[in-house]
Amino acid sequence: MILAILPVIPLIGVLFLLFKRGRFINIPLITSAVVLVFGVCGLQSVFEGIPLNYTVPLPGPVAPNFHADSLSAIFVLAAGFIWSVVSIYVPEYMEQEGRTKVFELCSLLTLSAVLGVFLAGDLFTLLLFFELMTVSSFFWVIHRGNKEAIRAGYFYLFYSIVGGLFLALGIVFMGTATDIMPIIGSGPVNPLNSKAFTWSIVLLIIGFGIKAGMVPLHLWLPHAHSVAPAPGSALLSGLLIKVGAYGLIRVGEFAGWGTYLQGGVSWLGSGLAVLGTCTMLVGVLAALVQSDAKRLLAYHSISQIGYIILGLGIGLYLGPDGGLGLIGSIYHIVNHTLFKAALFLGVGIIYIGTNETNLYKLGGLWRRFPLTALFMLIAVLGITGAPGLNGYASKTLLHHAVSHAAENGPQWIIWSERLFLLVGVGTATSFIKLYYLIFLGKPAKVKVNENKSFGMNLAMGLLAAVMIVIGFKPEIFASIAAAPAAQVLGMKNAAATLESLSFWNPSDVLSMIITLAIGGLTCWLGFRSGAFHWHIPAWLTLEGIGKLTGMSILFIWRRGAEWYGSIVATAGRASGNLRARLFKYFRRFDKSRSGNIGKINLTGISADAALLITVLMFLIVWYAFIVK
Amino acid sequence: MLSLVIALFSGAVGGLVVAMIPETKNRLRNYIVLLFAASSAFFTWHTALKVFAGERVRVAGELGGLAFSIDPDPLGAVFGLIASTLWLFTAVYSFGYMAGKHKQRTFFTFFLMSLTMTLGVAFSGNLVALYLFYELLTFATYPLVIHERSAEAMKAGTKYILYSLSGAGAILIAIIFTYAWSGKLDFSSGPMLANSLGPGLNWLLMLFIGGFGVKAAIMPLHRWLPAAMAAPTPVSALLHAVAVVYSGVYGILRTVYSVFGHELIGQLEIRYILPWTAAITIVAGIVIAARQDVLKRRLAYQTVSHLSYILLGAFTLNAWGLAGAIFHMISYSTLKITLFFCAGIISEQTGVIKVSKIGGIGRLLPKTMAAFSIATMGMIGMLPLNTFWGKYYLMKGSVEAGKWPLAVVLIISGILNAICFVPAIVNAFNRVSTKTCEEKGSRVSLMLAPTLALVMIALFIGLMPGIIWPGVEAVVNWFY
Amino acid sequence: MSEVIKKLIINYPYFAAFILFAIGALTVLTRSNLFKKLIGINIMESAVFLMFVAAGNIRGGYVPILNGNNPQTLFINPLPSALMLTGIVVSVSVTAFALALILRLYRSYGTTDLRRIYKMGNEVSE
Amino acid sequence: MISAISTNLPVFIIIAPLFVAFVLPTLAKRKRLVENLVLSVEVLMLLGICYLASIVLFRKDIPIIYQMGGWPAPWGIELKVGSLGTFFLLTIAIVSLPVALFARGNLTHEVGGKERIARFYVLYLLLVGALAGMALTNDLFNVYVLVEVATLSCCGLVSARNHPRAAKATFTYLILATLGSCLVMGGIGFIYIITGHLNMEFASRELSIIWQNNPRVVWMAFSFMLVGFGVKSALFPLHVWLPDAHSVAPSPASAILSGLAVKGYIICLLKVLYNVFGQTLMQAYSVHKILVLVGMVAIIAGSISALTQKELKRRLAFSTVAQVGYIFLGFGLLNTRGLAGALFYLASHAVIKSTLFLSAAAMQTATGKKEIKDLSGIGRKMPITAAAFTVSSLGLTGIPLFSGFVGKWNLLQGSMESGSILPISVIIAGSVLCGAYLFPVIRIAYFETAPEKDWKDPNLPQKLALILLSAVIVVLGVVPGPFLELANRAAAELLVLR
Repeated sequence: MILAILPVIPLIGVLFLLFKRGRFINIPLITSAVVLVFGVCGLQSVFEGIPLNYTVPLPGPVAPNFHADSLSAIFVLAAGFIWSVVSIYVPEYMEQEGRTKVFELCSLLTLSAVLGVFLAGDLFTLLLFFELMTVSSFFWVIHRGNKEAIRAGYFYLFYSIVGGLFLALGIVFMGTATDIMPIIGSGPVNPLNSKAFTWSIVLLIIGFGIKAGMVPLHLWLPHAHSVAPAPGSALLSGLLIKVGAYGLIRVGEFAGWGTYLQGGVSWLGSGLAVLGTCTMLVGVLAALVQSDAKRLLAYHSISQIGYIILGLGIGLYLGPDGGLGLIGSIYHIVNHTLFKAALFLGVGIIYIGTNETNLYKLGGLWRRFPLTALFMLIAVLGITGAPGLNGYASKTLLHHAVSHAAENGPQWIIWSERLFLLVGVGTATSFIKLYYLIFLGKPAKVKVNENKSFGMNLAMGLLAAVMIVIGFKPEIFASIAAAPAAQVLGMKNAAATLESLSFWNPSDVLSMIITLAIGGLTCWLGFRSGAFHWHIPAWLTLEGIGKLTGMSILFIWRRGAEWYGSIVATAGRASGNLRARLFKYFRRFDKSRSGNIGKINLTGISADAALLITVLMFLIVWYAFIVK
Repeated sequence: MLSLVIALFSGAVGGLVVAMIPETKNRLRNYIVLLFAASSAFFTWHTALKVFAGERVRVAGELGGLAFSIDPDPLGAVFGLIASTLWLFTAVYSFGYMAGKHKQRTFFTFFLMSLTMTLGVAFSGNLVALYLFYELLTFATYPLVIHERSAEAMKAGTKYILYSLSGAGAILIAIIFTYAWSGKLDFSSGPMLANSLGPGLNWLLMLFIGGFGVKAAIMPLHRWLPAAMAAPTPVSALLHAVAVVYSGVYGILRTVYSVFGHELIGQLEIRYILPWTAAITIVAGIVIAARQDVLKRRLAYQTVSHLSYILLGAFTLNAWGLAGAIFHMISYSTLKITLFFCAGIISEQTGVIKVSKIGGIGRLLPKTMAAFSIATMGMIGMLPLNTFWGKYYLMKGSVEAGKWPLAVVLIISGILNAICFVPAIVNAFNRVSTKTCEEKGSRVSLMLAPTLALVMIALFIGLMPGIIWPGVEAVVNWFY
Repeated sequence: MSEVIKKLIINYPYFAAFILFAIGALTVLTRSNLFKKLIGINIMESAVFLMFVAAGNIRGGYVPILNGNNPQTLFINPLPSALMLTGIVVSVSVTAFALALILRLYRSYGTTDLRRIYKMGNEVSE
Repeated sequence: MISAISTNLPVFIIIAPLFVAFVLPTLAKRKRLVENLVLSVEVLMLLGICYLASIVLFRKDIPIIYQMGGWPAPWGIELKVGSLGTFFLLTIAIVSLPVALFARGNLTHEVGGKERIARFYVLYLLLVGALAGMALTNDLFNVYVLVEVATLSCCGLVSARNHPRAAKATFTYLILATLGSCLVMGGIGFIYIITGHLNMEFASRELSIIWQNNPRVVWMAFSFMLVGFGVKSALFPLHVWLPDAHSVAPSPASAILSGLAVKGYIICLLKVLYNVFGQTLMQAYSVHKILVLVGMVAIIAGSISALTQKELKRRLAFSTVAQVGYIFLGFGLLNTRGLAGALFYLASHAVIKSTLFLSAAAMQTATGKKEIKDLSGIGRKMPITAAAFTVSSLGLTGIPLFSGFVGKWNLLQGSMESGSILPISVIIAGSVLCGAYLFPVIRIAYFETAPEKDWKDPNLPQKLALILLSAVIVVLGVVPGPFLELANRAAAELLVLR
């Protein structure tokens, strides 16, 4: 029952918000806090290893079904927490942007949808909340209402809709592949029709991949995440793309965690790993050349999602030994939620203060925003994976998983391990660049507004605190949440693997520090050489290629339409002519029946009589001379 | 039996009564229209529930030397329910829309008349009755098409009549062949042509589909439909998005399931072509729609596209496809009517009829535009709306039939629908319009109330598809 | 060939009827004067009458009058002749009617020439 | 007395109108009396015919044969009251009574003074009598005489309007019809020459034995008959006289001309073809193919010609040409369904076309305009007239519920049985074209705004006539039972192989 109640709580909040008049009560905060509390209390049994299940009793072929295991619980709590934090941040921030109420409404609706996705017990319910989430979060993207925002809104909505449709098709194939629609949390699916099952998995991955921002389906992401108001971006980047990751984990569950994949889906692990590597790489490379802070962060979201997908892929690839990959992914999901939200919120504070997000126009702001600078530093260190902060923990786990796979794996995994490190360097580079350009460096000549920023800094502080806690005690989260989740999903020896691993082993710490150092060096090189201002030519980017394809399709279509139109027009004209001629002929036949036979002119009756006699003669002649 | 007769003839009787009310007594007329539409709807429900429960409700007689029977089976009952229920909503909408317009008497007379004809098509128990009501429907709706009396409307009317009559002609030929080959005309005793097999059957099926396809707007027989948008909006909404075009679709469903039977068609060569005609219409219709600037024409082409969804379901020749077709029939109708209603409100309140001018309307008419947006989401096939379920079962049917490209076609169509309408909606909400108008007053509320109610219904069905499942199940069980 | 000629000679009344018919038809066709057309029609009718009467004729037959002591048994067939009486009556009435019409046309158009009547078209008032 | 009447009923039915026709001129001064007399004759005919029909329908034995003057068959003239005869008689009665009623309403406008009206009625009754005779007679020469009577009275009716155009049209009609009569008589002559009989049954019996000896003469007879009756019944392309004549005639006259007179000749041709020549000969000479072919051409060409017309009455006249095509098509199908369909179509067209002409005439009289475009909005001002026009249009187009559909349905069934798709398509195309030329009229009548003029429905008898005829259309469409039964039986009898 609690499962069905959780998504409803924000809706009650919506009602309150609608009827709120003037008085300052932060309803979203209260609501998300309630969600958090309910979640913690209600889902206790889940952490003890007993999944909850609830089916809404409705007639018909599909009854909405809710299900919670540890994985769902992690996500639900993360959502509740991040929403509470952001809700603290929102009022002061949105005072500047305007239309607070709309934002809060969408925010609550999205919370409801997100909770629904995490608690969904079957694919239909999941899809339902998935689509709702798309629609409600869409309003964040277009919140500013300027041209750029609308364009990004289109992007976002189209991609999400397409994703939803792919999910729907995937569900269709799933239904064909199995007799009964698989319940989420019920483990691997035993397909009757393995071909359909393969297709279903592919389609579901595409659907969730779009949401997660997986390359090459990520095009919408940088646009959407950079134009939304900062809290919106924080939630989009922090949590909404994780919905995609969550979906991918569930897809993995259908295929079977902890088993060597067989048959039509045997490629799944390696495929995901390759996709993850690409995503990671593309994200970080694009991020390096960004000049806008929010876009930079948005590309990093892609890059970090790449880590997560890579982890999932490796987890699947390794089968029973892939526990670290899965745990690492889950862990990284949570961590990324924390630091990416913090980063966006920090940039938001800067934006509110200066009306500027272009890095090259900012600088030396640590004096004006000391607290922000501090929290940002923590977040930056977190994302770059500095030891002692949360990013380090999850990246270490992932790295262990990858290198384990690389030890006796094929060539491409070795390459992905190398790229993994490279991406770490890239991440460090770009974040050092970000931090340097905003807070250090020459003081910029931007006008700085004085705002109330207590709530905003409080929100960031909360996030930073959690990051530090996790950073110092990385094994707590891994062992009490991530490992059980992995075990429930099917990684039988996940906890054991985790036990055998020490987070603070020197080589890892060292490698991280080296990575950071190289990052700093590259950053310096980048500033000197101006490589950060380099842009790849438009036609080489995915967007450019997409545009070209679209234009050529449009061109062909137009030609086709012209051609068809001309055919139709010609046919129409021809038939019109024919009709006119027919009419003319018949009218003439009626009006003046006259004609000449030899030199004799036949008019009126004569012609009629002639006609009669001709017919008679014809009949006679026809029989008498032709037939016989 | 009695309820069937009342349900069927409420419209005709009501039409006659309305015809006798003087032009000026609008209020009285509205009440009477509402009364008859409601009684028709009520008794249709009454009949339909009986039919779903397995009871046989039948009126039979002889007409012109031919057996003639009114004998709704579940499929007919579903169609009847859709038609009569939506008629009620449209009636209310029309009271608002037509207020202050000319020739209201004519409008409502034929509006009610068409109800009888549509229900007649739905409830027909044999091909003769189907043909009769199908023909009469053309004539009953003609005055509605040309209601504006403009040159454009008159031309559209002529086009409509010519297309429809040609289609009816083809159907008549086909009926004759059917009768000659099988000696049967009744739907109730299983597929008529079940035991015959011959090369002519392909042609016969094509004839049937060509004939009914005119009203079902299969490309390239669709051209009357966009032209018929010259009619007042309630007419476009109800007749040219639902009732009339559904009569064609219904005819094809009948052909497939009652005349030929899916098993027989499964042995004909034509089965390879049929789904693809529908698929081509689906894609081409929506692509053309995207190129239209006039909102109602765009909606019309979208109708063309979506009607073929239903046909696609029928042509997949399996139970899931049929279920999808029925589901889509039900759910699509609610949302398409909503879209047209919104278009009507927009054009009435602001005078905007073009998509390119729609910017800012969302701020002026928030409720209308919200309804429009939700309905559009439904057209795309997004979940909280009922059309998802139709689409889902259609896709399932296609995949089960081994024709997964058809499912992809449906997905592509969803994407194209999004391309077609989403920019307009975003524009509507984001730009600031230069116009001023309000969403207030009794006239607007008369128009708005049914619109919002329909959206609610659509959402409700979308969240609880189980409530219409018994109907769908009954239809599927009837044929499979 | 001679066979054909022989047949023609034996059946000369029919041959004559045919020629008459052709003459009549040609008259109707080529003459634009109303009277002449009428005459043409009459000629054609006569041709048909001739054919009928010829059909009833029997070579060497006698007038079919039965008065009880006539020894002849070979009568010509009286029926066609009797019928043709009716036909002639009909023909006369047609002629009379046509003449009346011609009179009316002449009064309206001032001519009995068909071509000129046609040229005048429908403009003539009552 | 009663038994005398009932045994002599067939001949009374023919004689009564003829007799009254001769009495009428003496009563010319008393218009009301004339009109009442005509009406009562019509009513009596209707009653008598109904009685006959009931006898034919319920006593299913051999047809009633009535010998004129008591002479037995080969010598005397026979009247045969069979299914076909009764069927056509019923049609005559059903159509001619309302037309007479319509005529009673207002003739002065179109025909003239009392004298002229009386003469009009004389012709009218003569025509009805002749048609009744055609329905019943079983003798070839009698057919000729009746055809001539009918032709003359038709011509008279056309010229009843005092207008030069009428005279011109009549003259054309007269010349062509007389030519046709000549041919018919010639054809009869050929049959007589080879068979020696004028009684149809005897001639047919004889023909079936000896036709192979004289194939060319039989063919001559065929072609003379076809062309002769063809020109009279406006078979395409011999219809040239019809549009002028029918559009110019006074309205009751054009109604009965288009509705009945043409049908009389068709019935005669039917009798000659099936009762005299018989099915075997038709097949041997492929006459049925010619009929189907000509019928199809007539349907299409007639309809397109009708489409090109702007005057309402001319359009209707051309429509007659097209509809005659249906009937001929049915005759050529050589099966019971097709033939019955053709017969039923004949009857229903008689009713429908009379209604159309009468309502068109009423509109024309009210508006004083001939062209279709001048009728805008007349539906509101003359509701009953326009309704009658609409009903009959729907009937002619072949919408179910109206009589035209039943005929077309049977025709289609017949075509189906004959196994070729072309006639079917042509029938359907004809229907579509029919819609195309009639519905614009309805559209203009109902859906265009009327000018501010005082147009009114005609007076009571005329309205009554229109309502009666429309009712018949609907009744025949919904419960064609006995009528269709008669047509079926007639078709079966005609198709009996001799």
